[in-house]
Amino acid sequence: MEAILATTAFALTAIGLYGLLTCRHMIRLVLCFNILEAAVLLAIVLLAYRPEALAPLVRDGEHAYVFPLPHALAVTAIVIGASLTALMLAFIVRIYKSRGTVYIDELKEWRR
Amino acid sequence: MMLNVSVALLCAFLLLVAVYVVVARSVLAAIISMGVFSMLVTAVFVVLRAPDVAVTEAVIGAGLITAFFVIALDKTSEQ
Amino acid sequence: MTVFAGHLPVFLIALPLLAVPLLYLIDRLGANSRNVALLFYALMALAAGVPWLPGFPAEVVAEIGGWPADIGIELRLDALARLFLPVVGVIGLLGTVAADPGEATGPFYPLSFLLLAGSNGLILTNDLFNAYVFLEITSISSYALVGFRRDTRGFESGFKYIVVGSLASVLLLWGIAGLYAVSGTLAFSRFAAALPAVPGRAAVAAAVLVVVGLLTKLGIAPFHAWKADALAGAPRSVAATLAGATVSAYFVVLVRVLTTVPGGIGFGLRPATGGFFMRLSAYVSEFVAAGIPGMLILLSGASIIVGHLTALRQTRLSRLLAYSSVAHFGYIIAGVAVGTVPALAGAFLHAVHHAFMKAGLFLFIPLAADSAERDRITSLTCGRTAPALVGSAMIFLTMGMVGIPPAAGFASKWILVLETARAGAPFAAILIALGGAIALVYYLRLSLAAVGRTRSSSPRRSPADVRVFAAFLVCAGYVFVAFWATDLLAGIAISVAETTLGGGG
Amino acid sequence: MKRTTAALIVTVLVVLAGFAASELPSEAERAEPVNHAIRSLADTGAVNAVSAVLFDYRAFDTLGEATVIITTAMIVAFLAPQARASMLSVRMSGIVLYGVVLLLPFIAVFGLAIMLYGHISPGGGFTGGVVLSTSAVLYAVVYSAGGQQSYVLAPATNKMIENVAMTAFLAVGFFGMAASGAFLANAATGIGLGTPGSLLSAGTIPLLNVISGLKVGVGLAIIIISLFLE
Repeated sequence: MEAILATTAFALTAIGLYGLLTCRHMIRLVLCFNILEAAVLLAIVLLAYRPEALAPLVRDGEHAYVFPLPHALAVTAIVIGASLTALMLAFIVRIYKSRGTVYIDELKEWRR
Repeated sequence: MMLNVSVALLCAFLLLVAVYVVVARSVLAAIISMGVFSMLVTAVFVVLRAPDVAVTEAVIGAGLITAFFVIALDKTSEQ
Repeated sequence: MTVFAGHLPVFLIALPLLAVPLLYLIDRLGANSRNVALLFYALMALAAGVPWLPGFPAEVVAEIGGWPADIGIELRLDALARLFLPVVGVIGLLGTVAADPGEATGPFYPLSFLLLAGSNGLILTNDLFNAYVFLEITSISSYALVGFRRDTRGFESGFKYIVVGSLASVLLLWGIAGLYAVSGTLAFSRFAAALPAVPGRAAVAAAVLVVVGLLTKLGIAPFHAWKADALAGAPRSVAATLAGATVSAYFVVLVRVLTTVPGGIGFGLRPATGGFFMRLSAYVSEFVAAGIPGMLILLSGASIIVGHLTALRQTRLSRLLAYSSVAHFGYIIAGVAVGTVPALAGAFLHAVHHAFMKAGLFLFIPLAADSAERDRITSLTCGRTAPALVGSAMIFLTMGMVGIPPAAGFASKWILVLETARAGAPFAAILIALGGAIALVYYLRLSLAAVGRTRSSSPRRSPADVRVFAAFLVCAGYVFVAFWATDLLAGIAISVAETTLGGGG
Repeated sequence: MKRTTAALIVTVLVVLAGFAASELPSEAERAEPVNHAIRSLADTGAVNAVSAVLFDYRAFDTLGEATVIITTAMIVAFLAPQARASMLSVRMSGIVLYGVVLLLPFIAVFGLAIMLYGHISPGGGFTGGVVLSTSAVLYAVVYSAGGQQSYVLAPATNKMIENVAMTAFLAVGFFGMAASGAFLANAATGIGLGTPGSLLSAGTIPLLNVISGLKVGVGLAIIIISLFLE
C-alpha cells in the first residue's frame, strides 16, 4: 500500500508540474499549485504511517501509534498553502481589474 | 489484500481527477473537480490513520479553497 | 546577563510580532504610528547588535517550550547568526526609514515588522520545518510589499514572484519530507549524526531539492527570472530591504543546510591536472562526482555570466541592480561551494558587503530619479540634496560593487578569487575576475550618466528626501569604513567560518 | 510552453526523482525517528498527540503559521478597493435566508466544539476556526446579497479580535518564559495537566487551541470578505 501511495504522490507531482508548464489561465495555474501541494502532503503523511499502528489518539501505552509529527507538519502546510492560494487569487483578481486578462502570456511584465 | 485493491482504486481515481483538473475545457469544471480531488485526498488521509490531517484537508481543501476559487472566478469573468 | 542572553533569540522574533498588534493599537488611538514604528524598529536593530557585547556567551540555545531539538524546536544564536542579525536589522531599518510616507500607508509598517520577524527567525532557528514556516512569513510579506504600490506593474511582478516563490516552497517541502524520511529528524544540528557520512541517493536528492528551493529564493541563475521584475516593481525602500536584508536571511539558511547535511560542503574540489581539454573533461566528471558542491559551482558560474551580461543590456537602474545581484550571489555561492574556511569567510564577508552596497544603490534611485516610475539610467541626475555628496557616494558604492580598492567590495572579492583558484575551481576565479570587468563597463556608464548633470527644475526638498539621503549615506559610510577595517572584518568572518564548518559537520 | 516539451521535462524529472527514491534507506539502516505519541500523554496531558505536537512540542511553528494567516488577511484586505462595492448582485430567496438563520447556530456550535475538544479528538484550533469563519461568511454572503452589507462582526471588530488573539498567543508564550524560563512552556510552568480526556486538561493546549482558532477564523473571514469586495 505504501508503494501505491508513494507512486501516486510522484504521479500527482508530475501532473501538477505539467499543468504549471502548459496552463495559460492564471486560476488554473493556482489549481496546479494545489495539486502539487496535495502531492507533498500525501508524501509527508505517508512518512508517518506504519502498518498495524493506530491513529495518534493515545488511550494507553500498550498500542503502537503512527507518528504524529508528520501529521502536525501536514496541518501546518495545509494552512500555509491555503494562505498562499488566497494571496495568489487576490493578485489575479487585481491583475484582471487593471489589465483585463486572465492569461499569463498576455501580461507585459512576463515577457522581458 | 482487500485494502490494497481499494487503495489502488482510490489512487487511480485521484489521478484521473487530477488529470481532469489540468485538461478540463472550462475552468469552473476544473475548480469543482478540485473539490472532488480534495475529498479523495481526505479519504486517503483517513486510510493512512491521520484523522487530524483529514479533517483539516476536508474543511480547508474541499470547503474553503473551493470557495476562494469560485469567488475569484466570479470576479474575473464579469464584464 | 546570562538569563537575558538565553531569552534574546526569542525576543528577536517575538517582539517584532508583538509590534503588529501594538501598531494596530496606536492606530486605533488615533496617533501617528509612524514614529513609534521607526523607534521600535531601531530598538530591534540595536537588540540584534547585543550579541556583540563583551561577556555575551559564544553560543546561546533557547529551547522553545523547554523541549530539546530532537522533539521540539530550538533557536540557536551562534557565530553565523551573530554576524548576520545586525545586517538584517540595520538594512531593514534603513529601508523602513527611507520609505516614502506617501507609499508607506496601511499595513506597510506591520509588514516590515513581519519581514523582520521572519528574517530573524530564519537566521536563528535550528529546525528545518520551522525555517520553512519563517520562510513563508518572510516571502508572503515580501510578495505583498512588492505589490504594495497597487499599480499594474506591482501586481504583475508580485504575481510572478508569488508563482516562482510558491514553486520554490513546494520543492523545499519535498526536500524537507525527504530529509525527514532518510534521517528521522528535522534539526540542523542532528542531520550529521542521523545520516551516514556518505549519504545515499535519496538523501542527496532531498538535500538538492532543499538547496534548489533556497537558491530560487536567492535568485541564482537559472532560477533568477523573478528577481528583476520583483525588485523593479517594488517601492524603492522595499527593494533595498529585499536586496539587502531578506536575501541575507535566505543565505544563512542555505549555509546551515549545506554545512550540516552530509554531502554538502566542507570538502574541497580536487584540483585537476593535465592539458586544457583533459582538465575540462576532468572538471565535468568531477562536478558530477562532487554532488552538491559541483552543482553549486556550475550554477554560480551560470549566475555570474547571465547576471553580468543581462545587466549590461538594461536601461533601467533597478533592473540593472537586480541582475548585478544575481551575479554577486554567483560569487558568494562559488565561495560557499568551495567550502574551505577562507573561501567561506570570503563568501560571508562579500554577502555582508554586498547587502550594504546593494541597499545603498537602491536608495540612490529615489534620490536620483524624478518619480518612482522613471529610473532610466540616462534620465538620472545626482539629486536635489547635496548633489556633489550624493554623486561621490554613488561612485564610491559602484566602486565597491566592481571591487576597486578604497571600497569594501575589493577585499572580499579578492579573497573569493584567490580562494576559489587555490581550492581547485579556477574557472570560478576567472569568471569572478572577468565579471568585475563587465561590471566596470555598466557601472561606469551609470556614473557618467548620473554625475555632472544637475537638475534643471527647481529644487524641492522634503523631509522624506532627507531620510533617504541619510540612509543612503549610512550605506556609503559603511562601505568606506569597512574597507579600512578589512583586517578586523576578515578576522571575524574567518572565525565565523571556522565555527560554522567545525560545529556543523 | 509546447506540450511535448513540458511532458519531456516532467518525465525526466520524475524519472530522476524515482531513481533517487528507489534508494531510501531500509528500516534497519535508519535511526527510527522520535514518536511523540509514546510520550505525549505524560508530557502534555493531551489525548490527541497531533494536538500535543502542534500546540506544545512545536507550538512555535503554530505561532508562525497563525502569523502567516494574519499577514495574508492584512494584505488581502489592503488590496481590496476601499470604495464600497456590492458583494453579490443576486437577491436570495426567503427559503435561503431562513435556512441560513436556522443553520448558523449549528455550524457555529460545531466549530466551537471542534476547537474546544482539539486536545481530545481530531480537529483543533485551525479546523474549528475555519468552520467558524464559514458561518460568518455564510451570513455575510446571504444577507449582503442585493447591495446592502451586513456582517456578524463588523470588519473593524474582526481586525481587533485578530490583534487581540495575536497578543494573547504571545502572552501565553511569555507566561511560559516567566514561569519556567522557556517560551511557550506548558507543563514545566507548573500548570496542572488535569485528567487526560477531560475538557480542562493538557495545560495551555486548549487555550492555545481557542486563541489560534479565533485568529484563523477571523483571519479567513477577513480574507473571504475582502475577496468578495474586490
